[in-house]
Amino acid sequence: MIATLLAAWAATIPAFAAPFLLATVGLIINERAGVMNLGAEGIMAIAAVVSVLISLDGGGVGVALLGGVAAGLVLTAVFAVLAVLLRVDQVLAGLVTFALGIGISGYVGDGYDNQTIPGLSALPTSLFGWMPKTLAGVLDQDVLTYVAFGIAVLVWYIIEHTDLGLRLRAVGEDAPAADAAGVNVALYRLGAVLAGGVLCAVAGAHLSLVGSHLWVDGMVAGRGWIAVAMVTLARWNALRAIAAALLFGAIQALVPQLLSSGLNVPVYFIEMSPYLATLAYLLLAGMFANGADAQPVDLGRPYLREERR
Amino acid sequence: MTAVRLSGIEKSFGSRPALLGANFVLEWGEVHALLGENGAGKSTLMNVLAGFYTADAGTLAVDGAPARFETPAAAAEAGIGMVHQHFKLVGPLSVLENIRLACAKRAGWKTKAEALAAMQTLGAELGFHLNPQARVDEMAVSDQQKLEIMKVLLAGARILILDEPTAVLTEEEAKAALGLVRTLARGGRAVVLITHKLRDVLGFSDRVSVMRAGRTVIDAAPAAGMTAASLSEAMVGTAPQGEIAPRTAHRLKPDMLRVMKLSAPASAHGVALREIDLDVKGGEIFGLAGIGGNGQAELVEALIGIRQLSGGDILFDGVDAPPTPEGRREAGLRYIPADRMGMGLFGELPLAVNIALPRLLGEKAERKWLVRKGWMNQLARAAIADYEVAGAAPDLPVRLLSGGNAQKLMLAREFAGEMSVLIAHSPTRGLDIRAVQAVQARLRAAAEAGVAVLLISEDLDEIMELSDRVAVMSHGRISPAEPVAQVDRARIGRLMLELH
Amino acid sequence: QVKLDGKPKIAFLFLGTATDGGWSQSQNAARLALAKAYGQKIPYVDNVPEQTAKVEQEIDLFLNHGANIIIAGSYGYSDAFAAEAKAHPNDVFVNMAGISSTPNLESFYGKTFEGWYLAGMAAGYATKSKSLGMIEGFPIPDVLWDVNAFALGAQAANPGTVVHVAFVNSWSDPVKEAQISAAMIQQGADVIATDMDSPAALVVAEKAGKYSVGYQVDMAKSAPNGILTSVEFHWEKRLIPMVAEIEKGSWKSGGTPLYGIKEGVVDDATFQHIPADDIAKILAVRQEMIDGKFSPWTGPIADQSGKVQEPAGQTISEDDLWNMNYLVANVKGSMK
Amino acid sequence: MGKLIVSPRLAAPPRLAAFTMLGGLGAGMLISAIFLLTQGLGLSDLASQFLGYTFTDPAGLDQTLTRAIPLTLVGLSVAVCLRVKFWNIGVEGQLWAGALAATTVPLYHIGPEPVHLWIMALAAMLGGGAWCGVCALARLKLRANEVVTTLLMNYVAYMLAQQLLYGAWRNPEDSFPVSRAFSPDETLALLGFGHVHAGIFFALAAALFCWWLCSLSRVGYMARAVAANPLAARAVGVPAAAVVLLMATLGGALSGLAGFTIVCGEEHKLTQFIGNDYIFPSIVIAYLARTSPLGVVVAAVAVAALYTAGDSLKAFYQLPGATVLTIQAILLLCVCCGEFLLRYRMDWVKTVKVRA
Ligand SMILES: Nc1ncnc2c1ncn2[C@@H]1O[C@H](COP(=O)(O)OP(=O)(O)OP(=O)(O)O)[C@@H](O)[C@H]1O
Ligand SMILES: Nc1ncnc2c1ncn2[C@@H]1O[C@H](COP(=O)(O)OP(=O)(O)OP(=O)(O)O)[C@@H](O)[C@H]1O
Ligand SMILES: [Mg+2]
Ligand SMILES: [Mg+2]
Repeated sequence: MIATLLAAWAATIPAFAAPFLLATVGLIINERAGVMNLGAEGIMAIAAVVSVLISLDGGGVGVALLGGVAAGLVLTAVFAVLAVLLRVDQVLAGLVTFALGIGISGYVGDGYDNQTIPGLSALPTSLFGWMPKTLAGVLDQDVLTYVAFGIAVLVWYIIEHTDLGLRLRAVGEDAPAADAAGVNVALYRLGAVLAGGVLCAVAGAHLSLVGSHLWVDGMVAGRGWIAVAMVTLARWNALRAIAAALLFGAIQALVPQLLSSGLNVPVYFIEMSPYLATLAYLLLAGMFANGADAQPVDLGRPYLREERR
Repeated sequence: MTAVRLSGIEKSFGSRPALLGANFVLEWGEVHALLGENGAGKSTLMNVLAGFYTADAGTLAVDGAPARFETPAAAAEAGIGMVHQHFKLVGPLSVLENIRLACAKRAGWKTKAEALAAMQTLGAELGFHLNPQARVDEMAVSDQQKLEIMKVLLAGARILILDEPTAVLTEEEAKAALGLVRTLARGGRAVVLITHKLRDVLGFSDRVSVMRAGRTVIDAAPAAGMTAASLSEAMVGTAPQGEIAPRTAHRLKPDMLRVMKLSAPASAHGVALREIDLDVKGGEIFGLAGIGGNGQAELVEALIGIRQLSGGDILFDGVDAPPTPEGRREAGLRYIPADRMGMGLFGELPLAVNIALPRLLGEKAERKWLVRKGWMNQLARAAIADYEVAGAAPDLPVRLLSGGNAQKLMLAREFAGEMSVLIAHSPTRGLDIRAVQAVQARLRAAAEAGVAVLLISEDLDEIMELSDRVAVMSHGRISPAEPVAQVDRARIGRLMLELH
Repeated sequence: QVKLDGKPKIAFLFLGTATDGGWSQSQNAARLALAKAYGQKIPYVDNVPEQTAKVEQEIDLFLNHGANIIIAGSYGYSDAFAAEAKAHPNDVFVNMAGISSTPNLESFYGKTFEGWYLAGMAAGYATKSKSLGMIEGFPIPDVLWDVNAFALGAQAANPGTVVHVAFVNSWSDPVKEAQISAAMIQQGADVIATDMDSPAALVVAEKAGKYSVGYQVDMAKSAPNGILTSVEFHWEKRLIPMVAEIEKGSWKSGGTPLYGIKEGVVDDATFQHIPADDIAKILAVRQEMIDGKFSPWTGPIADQSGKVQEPAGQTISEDDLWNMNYLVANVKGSMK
Repeated sequence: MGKLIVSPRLAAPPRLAAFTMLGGLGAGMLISAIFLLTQGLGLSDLASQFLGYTFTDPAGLDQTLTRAIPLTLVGLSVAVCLRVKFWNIGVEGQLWAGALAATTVPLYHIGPEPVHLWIMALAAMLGGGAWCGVCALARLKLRANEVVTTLLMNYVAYMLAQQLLYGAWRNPEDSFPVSRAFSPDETLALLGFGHVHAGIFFALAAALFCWWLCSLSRVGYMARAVAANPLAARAVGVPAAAVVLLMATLGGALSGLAGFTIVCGEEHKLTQFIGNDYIFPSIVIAYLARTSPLGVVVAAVAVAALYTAGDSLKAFYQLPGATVLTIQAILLLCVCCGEFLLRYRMDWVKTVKVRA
């Protein structure tokens, strides 16, 4: 009984972790360029609902995904204009984006909730037939989940090991110095914000296309906010984000397993645990003075060449 | 052949003019010194040349061809490289990463190895030995300066602008760097050297330009014909040379400020304090000389109570100093910071709040439950009148005051109430001559009234002129104090460098 | 008797959205039927949380705009409805699934256990693993009787069948419902029944090639290849005559009555995907229910611990049903 | 050809500040109105819903005022924290913490029965204050970003509440996840005007207190100093850490008090959803009020009116519940854009012909 439960649990972790991972990696791109986007939740919601609407309209999974991403990108552009071009306080700009995303998704999704769509299925089981059952269960995921993990590695490589990543980091750590070195700060920030928005949107589309196969108001259920916190937990490193996402995913995946197993466990304490873990991590990192150092120095500071700092 | 010609450059920030038609001509092969008081517009003018600021009016020509740089990248493209007064290094990145960031494009490096090789070749040539993997914000300031110079050269700059490059270097290092600069110029490049040190001008440059209040007052005169006197007159104009009043004899009160074996750990990028002993008597001005960045800021922070100590004692008038900043202020400690907008005043807040704030603190607060605007405005008006703060009103944000007037406000606030110890850190930096004299007079008056004044300054002349006793700070230590009459300037200079 | 001021003017409050595919949708269907029957536009407000202040605000809003019959359907609205009914004695309040009543408030509900017993039989006939999964909202009596009836029906059709139950502690949380459904299938269930407001769990079962049982409306659209039946509500069967009585002035609150298959308020959708003779057996039991010859609650009934809750030959009364607080022997899972 | 130059203003004239604020609000309302008109509303509908019903109709006014009570308190909470540049996006968690703390009083019979209500108010403030205070401490001592910590604490409080409601505090009568009902002594009295309850006095008193604290007391001036320049504040002798801690704790206490007014004034028991959807409105209110405590009262009533109108639009025009959130977002967006015009000047510079 415990063994089946564990195997069943392990098999669901990757799909639970993927949206967290995508959004967190997206936000890491943003924050490494010095921009904190609290609007992730809204971007995810818009992408989730638009993907469903397109699917309901008969669009294929690919079209639905693209449509969701496009919608998320439009909303991200609003944030980018506010935060990067108009230099509105990033917390405020992010909250506006959040509210717009949630509000508009409620609007466009009105009347379409709970209507199921085909969505994206896991790869054929036959591919994994030769493996031990538990491993096959873990590996038998949909394409988008694989893409999520691939993107995390790719983004990590780009940020840490390429010239593009070097310039991105410079913009986030010290915008005036990057500017002096010939990097177009506004352009890089815009690019980073939009790229991050795309990943948040893919995360939202993953929720509806892979996770629930339908839209319902409030479906993102705080995952965008968690992603904001997970950036800290991952110490602004896309590779560590995989571990952080697996942690959150594992705990969220555990809850339905426990509920369906009929075991009598304090579910909400279990659900609380990743938040507590993140808080504890933040505090410990502060205590040993290395966590805070990973934070990009210019995070949250708008840049204008002629403005004194 | 003229490398650069700037003419009639105007630039204002908001409604504040910084340049009012400045001219500048730079020839190939020369080291051209650019001088001027703080705020004269030197950095601004060179920032226009380097593409950092866009001029409001005026023309710019490089190699005789009209040019206009909208971005630093465009200026770099034209071969202009600037070492900024405030470094433009990305602290958390490594030396090599900073070099790649700034130069890879222009130098055409494809790989990290190529960048590393180029860096090492140049380093060997210059005698600059930097660890390519070191995090920049963990390096000494002088190494950062070297990195800045290397960056400009590796990017292939033909026109070099060095904004106060020697301010953070020891005399030896400065000599070496300037020697290098001269060699580069001789090799065909053109170098602009912004400096406050007349010695640098007279020793290393070919021609001199001087700016005053946004205008060029000496336009490319040969350095050979210049003297220290003629340069400073050009810089400050015909200043009323005030009589320095002789100090009246008065009784000293020992132990007003006593520091014993004071130690403090270095913070992330700072200097540690090592067993500092200090004794400032009531009624004297104690001058602490030294090159900035040798622990002065840390010492001040320890004295005013915002820095954690690892050992030692601070005594006010023979008793242990209260532990908190508010307690020390109540015990009569006053502080004029080197960076008045950073550590003294609240730029965004109205003048009245800046003035009234200290009176709202601690046990002896004058108003606790009801702070009326009228009361604050009255205090502010009195301060404005007493200290002749120009262009001020009680509800004006302090940010809008000019440097000298902000400093006067600072004094008005700090000198109010009962003062027994005064720490003045570079109190005349960035002020015009009249303001300098006003501030110095206030310091003397304070000492004469029995206050123990600790004057910390990088300006040796100021120290020698004002102090009764002098000590030198270097590498977080302090040399034994000597009466000013017995001080030999040359030895002080050596102490600044050698005290390890 | 309640005397309305003027003609009936009806307004609805929904717990979910009018198109939630389940609970609120079934009530929206009743709203539309009423609107047609009475030729009036009936306003509604959806997504009203089970929060006293919010419910009262919405009710006041309608009353202030001239409504005099307020209809809603949520257990969690019971307190707010009682308070509002007391405050407005000349208006009529109906709370389907509520538990409060006053002279002008009736909280009627369906004998959902009748439908669930038959659905349980169908699941019993269909299952191969003898393991059924059922997803539930809250462990309150009118939910527990659904689980128990389903389990008893399955037991009757296929002795030894076990029902795994999971309480979501919410009426509607499609994402969680889908997750639990998937987890149950992974743990071996081959029929998934949902007692929730959305078909999310069924979609997962359908994808996994498992059987399912829907609730509230005919959910066959969401799982065409695996659905055995749906336990449906037809609230209008009671609401239309009720409003007629109110209009005539002959209506009196019936307290908290239950209506079943006989009255048509509850019924099962067409059974499918099981052999015809099994369907015939189920329909025979259904007829006995209508004729009053059969009740799922006739003993012996034992709970999970083996304790006999109803001895052989006796039948649980309606009052006792409202106090049900145990799960029957072949249910696995905890009420917490 | 020309080029747009954006440069910071050294000082913005006060009239421009008022103008950009009003302009931003006006533009926001215009866009919202156009948005609603495209949703099939008529102009007269708009007027009757937004002005008529929400303010002049007693039922609408009742709803607006009742809703304004917790909104005022959470708005104050954010405003007070912003006074020391502390971003409190954790009002929901603090509200929950306050409600939970208040609920312990009747559940565990803490203190003498007749003064239960007062003990509950105090407990709520302590609970909310602690919830925010620890985040301030973490920022001061451990450099933990308060945006993240206050955010996380929302979830911790929410989960804790759910765990209690599904566990120890579950209503024993029907095992529904609500606490048992409070006794009449433990609830806030109705004031005879619809659902408006005595919590309104708590909200107004809190606003007055905050106004005194921020504008008349020395703490208010210390807070300004800390916000404007923390280093200088410490150097002058302002106990900066204590001021931040005090203001953040007070902010949390105000949100906790909001939780108290909800459980004691509206629900009369602890229910499952009381802390939902306060974060964004609290920020909107504090920002529209420019963190002025008395302004918060006005802004809270305005936002409450928006909710009242939104409810009625939802009921009679079938607009989705997201309407109110969308309109708030549009308003804030427009005010933010106005702020840009206030802080920066834009000059269209004709590219000068370059002379040799
Ligand atoms: N970015 C800016 N924003 C506002 N004012 C500025 C800015 N940069 C310079 N100024 C103002 O322009 C004037 C000239 O400053 P600049 O830095 O060019 O002087 P400087 O001659 O380099 O002085 P220093 O010797 O102190 O370096 C000063 O009054 C300064 O206040
Ligand atoms: N944000 C600002 N806006 C306008 N003026 C400013 C601002 N910040 C500083 N200034 C003024 O600019 C002048 C020069 O500033 P700058 O920073 O170049 O010199 P400094 O750092 O004081 O001196 P130095 O760099 O030579 O040691 C000072 O008078 C200062 O008061
Ligand atoms: Mg300067
Ligand atoms: Mg300069």
